[in-house]
Amino acid sequence: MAIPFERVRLAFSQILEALEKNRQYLNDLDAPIGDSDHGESVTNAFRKVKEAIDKLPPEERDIGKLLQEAGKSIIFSGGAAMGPLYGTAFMDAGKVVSGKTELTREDLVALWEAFAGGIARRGQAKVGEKTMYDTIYPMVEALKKSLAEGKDLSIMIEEAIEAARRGMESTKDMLSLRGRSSRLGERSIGHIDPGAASSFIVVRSFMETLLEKGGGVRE
Amino acid sequence: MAIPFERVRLAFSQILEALEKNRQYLNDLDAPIGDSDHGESVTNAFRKVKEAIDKLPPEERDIGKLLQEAGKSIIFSGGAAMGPLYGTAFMDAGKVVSGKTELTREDLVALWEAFAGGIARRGQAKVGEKTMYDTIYPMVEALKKSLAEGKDLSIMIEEAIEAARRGMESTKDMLSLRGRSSRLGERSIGHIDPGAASSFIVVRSFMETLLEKGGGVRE
Amino acid sequence: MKKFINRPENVVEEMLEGFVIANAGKLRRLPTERVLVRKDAPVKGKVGIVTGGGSGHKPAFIGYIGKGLVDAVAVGDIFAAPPVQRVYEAIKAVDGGKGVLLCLGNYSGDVMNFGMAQELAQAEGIPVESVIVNDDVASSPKDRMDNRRGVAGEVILWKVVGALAEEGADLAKMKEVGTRAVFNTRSLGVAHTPCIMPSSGKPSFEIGDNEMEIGVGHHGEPGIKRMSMMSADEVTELITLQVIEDLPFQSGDEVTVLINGLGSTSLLEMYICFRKVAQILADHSIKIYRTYIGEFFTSMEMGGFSVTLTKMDDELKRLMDAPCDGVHFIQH
Amino acid sequence: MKKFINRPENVVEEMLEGFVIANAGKLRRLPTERVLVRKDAPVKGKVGIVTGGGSGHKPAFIGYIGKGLVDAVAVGDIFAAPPVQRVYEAIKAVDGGKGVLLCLGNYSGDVMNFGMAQELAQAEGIPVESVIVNDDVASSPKDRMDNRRGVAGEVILWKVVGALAEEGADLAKMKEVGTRAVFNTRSLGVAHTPCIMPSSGKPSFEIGDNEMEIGVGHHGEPGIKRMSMMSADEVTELITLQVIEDLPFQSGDEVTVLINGLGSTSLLEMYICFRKVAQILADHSIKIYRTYIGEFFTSMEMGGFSVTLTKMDDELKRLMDAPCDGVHFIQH
Ligand SMILES: Nc1ncnc2c1ncn2[C@@H]1O[C@H](COP(=O)(O)OP(=O)(O)O)[C@@H](O)[C@H]1O
Ligand SMILES: Nc1ncnc2c1ncn2[C@@H]1O[C@H](COP(=O)(O)OP(=O)(O)O)[C@@H](O)[C@H]1O
Ligand SMILES: [Mg+2]
Ligand SMILES: [Mg+2]
Ligand SMILES: [Mg+2]
Ligand SMILES: [Mg+2]
Repeated sequence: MAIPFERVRLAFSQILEALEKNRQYLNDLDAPIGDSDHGESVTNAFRKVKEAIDKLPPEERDIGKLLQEAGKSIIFSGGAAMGPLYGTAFMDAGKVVSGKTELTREDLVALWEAFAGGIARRGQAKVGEKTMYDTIYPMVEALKKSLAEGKDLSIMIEEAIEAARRGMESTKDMLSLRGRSSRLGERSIGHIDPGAASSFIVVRSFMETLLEKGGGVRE
Repeated sequence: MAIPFERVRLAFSQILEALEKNRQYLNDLDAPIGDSDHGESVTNAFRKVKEAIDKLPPEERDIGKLLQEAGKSIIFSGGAAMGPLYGTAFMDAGKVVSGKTELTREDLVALWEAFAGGIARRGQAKVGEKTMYDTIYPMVEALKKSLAEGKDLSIMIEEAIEAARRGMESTKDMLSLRGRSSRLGERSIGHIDPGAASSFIVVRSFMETLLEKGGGVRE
Repeated sequence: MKKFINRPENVVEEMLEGFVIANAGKLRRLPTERVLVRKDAPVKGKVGIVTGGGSGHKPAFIGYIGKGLVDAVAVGDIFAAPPVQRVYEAIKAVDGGKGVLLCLGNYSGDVMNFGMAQELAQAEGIPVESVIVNDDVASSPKDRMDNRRGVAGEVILWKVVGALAEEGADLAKMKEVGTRAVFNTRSLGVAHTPCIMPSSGKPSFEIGDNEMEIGVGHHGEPGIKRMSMMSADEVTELITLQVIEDLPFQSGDEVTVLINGLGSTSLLEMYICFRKVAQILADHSIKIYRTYIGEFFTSMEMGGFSVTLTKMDDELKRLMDAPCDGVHFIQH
Repeated sequence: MKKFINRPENVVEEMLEGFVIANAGKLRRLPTERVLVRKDAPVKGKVGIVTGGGSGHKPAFIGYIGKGLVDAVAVGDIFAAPPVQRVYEAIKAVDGGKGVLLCLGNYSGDVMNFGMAQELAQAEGIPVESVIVNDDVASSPKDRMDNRRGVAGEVILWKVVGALAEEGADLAKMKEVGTRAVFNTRSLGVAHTPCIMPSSGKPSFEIGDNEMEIGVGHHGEPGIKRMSMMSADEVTELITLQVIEDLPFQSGDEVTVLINGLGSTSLLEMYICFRKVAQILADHSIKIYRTYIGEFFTSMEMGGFSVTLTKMDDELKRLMDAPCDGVHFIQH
């Protein structure tokens, strides 16, 4: 069961819709340990993605190109801290699936592994530093495990989303070592990282859309 | 029953004490139709008066001199709208009792008539314009009437205070035509004029002290 | 009270102490009175300019001391006109032999205190004239213009007469041009948040969570009416149209625009409002000659802003363009 | 929401429109991106200076465009670093053949976006260096100085490198002196009132009626600790001593003092606080070389202020004294 180009394109619409719904929730997560703007920034960035994708020629079928277009538009016009991070992540993800018009289970894992790598590279982030990486990294681990165990795509995706959720939630008890919240020391503890939360929304919307489960917009 | 210098000197201490107690009340009256500072200004001015009077030579007995010193210190260091008004009033009052070491009933009436004249002269104020003049003018009328009717000093003073109180209260329903509140038009109606209120406090403290009733500080 | 002060009664004195230390290169304080003067005052052969009023309007009044602006400020208490003695000492300190111009807002306190000081100084042989600012169109109808209060338009007066004095103009000329500048200047303000009076810690007025006051004075005096909060464009249109109609400013006029923040309103908001002012002026074919946007005459931390327009003529243009070097108002 | 705006999503765009109209004599906007540049950019033979960051800090960043200051500003959304493309366009627009210096605050968003733009421009052969400001002593302990955020100290950097560029210095020299200015600069702020986020109408942080936050960032980020409100002298002492200890500033040093209002705190209060700063510095035998007091880098209408000290040397003195003609920062 391979995932076609159209599903991936649709995923970006679903991400945007989910982010719009969670805009204020993400701003509010950013208030106690940041500057209250994460929902704005991330929503605006994925609006730019949508615009860029909508400009692709209708015959375009290269998923790598699609992801790289998304990444480029976030890098160039996203701004904030999340811009270079999401942007680089999608660029790197696009590179590993370059030329593919549909994604196998292997491709999907490679894609997210590259995505995680992009964040780590751009943000110098490691696990446990209270960033979006803490959502993505455990998800990639779960994906790799499912792949090795030969699990079904739908199970694989469900478990990946769960791992991402647990990853996001794990940031609550962490001391921040990256980004704006890293200046708070002990005071950063006790709050979910906004970037970890937006990453969870991105991951879930993306993955659920692939599954043809419909929009998958919740929260 | 003539009023000695010492009583008049004491009157200024009593005025100051009464104003200190009513500082915030006068600020609050000044809030809806002015700039919330009348209590500050008038209290500070009478502190200056106290300082000036305390510097008079101990052998000084000229009530005219005393009043003029009070007036001069308010003019020179009082500031605000009330400074030139109270200052001129006390100056003019002092002039008509110049050289006197005690005040007769006639002197007292002349003194307040000059006081009222000073306000009218400096502020171009007429009755009914919602100013301190609306406290002072009816009081002077009452004093003149009592004098003509040959009333007792204590009755005369009590009635004068009552006239001043009614005068002050009459400003509530007036439309302001002078000073800061005159820019409010209809909106100035329904509030007692702060200057009318401070004038009532000044008048009452002064008059009650003359009567040897004690401090006379109320409100 | 959310204000960084020490004892309320020391607010003005401590502020002045800080101000004099910070700006010792440009001004000094008279030893006897709360009067600040330009460091090189009196400037020989130049008409001296004295202004003043209550404190709490920073950068007004003392921020306008400097070359090309005013020579002395008589400093009053919070929102209280300075007493006669201070104005009188200020006049004496800046008279460089050509007389002194007093610039003041049209408030009975200022008019009386400056007026008495003027008489005292004149009695000593110093020529003194005064120009009284009454630019607030909200503060009385047009047929009672002499009852209108002065607001941010005083900044325009200082700029104009300050430049004129540096050019060597005589007192009569300064009074004439200053009076014309004031006549050509109209303002209107709006506020949504009061300031806190240091003496009591109380707000200067009560106002609802969604209310604003149109035509408010910059001591928190009430204005024309209370309304519900509006968008930037709506409120800007409301006040700008009234300002335009009042003079009236007409098609073909050139104006200086001054958007004055009353305290806590951000420059961000002021530029958004200015954008609308510019659109409205363009619609009326009124040309913007110069623009000033910022906090020029505040009411401590009051929230709101005012729009001031001054109709230019060739002389006023020259004077507005002249350089000046005030403490908080500098122009190359 | 007590803010004069129209639709929240248009705040930055409308502000920019107003800003460009008001200051058309000094700057222009690039046709493609939210980038403002000095009118005469690129200036031949002068190193170009690019700065930028989120909006909501007015007069920073765009108020510092002008001769003797910065050449271009890449404008971000409210509190959001500008995206790579804007910084990149800004660099290209101001390169006058001697390369470009980037000045930015130490925020991961700014560091990443400016860094990527720098790489792009370098790849095209434009020499680009950057100086990152990290003056906020509250934002990390001294042994993690590279994690400290930049606050009002960035104004000092702009002034210094802006003057140096006008003198014709080369890029290496500018990076060296700019880095030294930043190293010599330490700040600490306090806030008692949040700003209102235009997007949501919500306050940037919750705080009690009698509370203040020491070491707050100028996007409303929390600081070192929450305390009860103090008098001006107490809070000034608390923060000034920490600033002094951090460098440490020592007896015999000469410093530039910058008291920066975060938005709604009045100049009156800032001068009262400065008075105490001056006393403390005198007690430490630290001499004040220059003083700046006002709103230089705000957080919209946040209530509070910060104290910045920069240790001077002969070169920094010369650069601080140089004239400049920014939109909101002018010096003769
Ligand atoms: N160096 C970094 N590495 C990984 N993630 C980071 C890094 N810096 C910041 N982030 C993420 O970015 C999020 C904040 O994004 P955003 O609100 O857009 O930026 P800003 O802090 O500039 O306002 C944080 O919650 C965190 O997850
Ligand atoms: N022209 C005037 N004639 C008489 N009284 C006046 C005049 N102008 C003002 N006042 C009085 O002064 C009072 C206000 O005094 P104060 O608060 O000290 O001055 P300000 O209005 O300048 O703050 C008013 O309530 C009014 O009674
Ligand atoms: Mg943020
Ligand atoms: Mg008053
Ligand atoms: Mg007053
Ligand atoms: Mg941000």
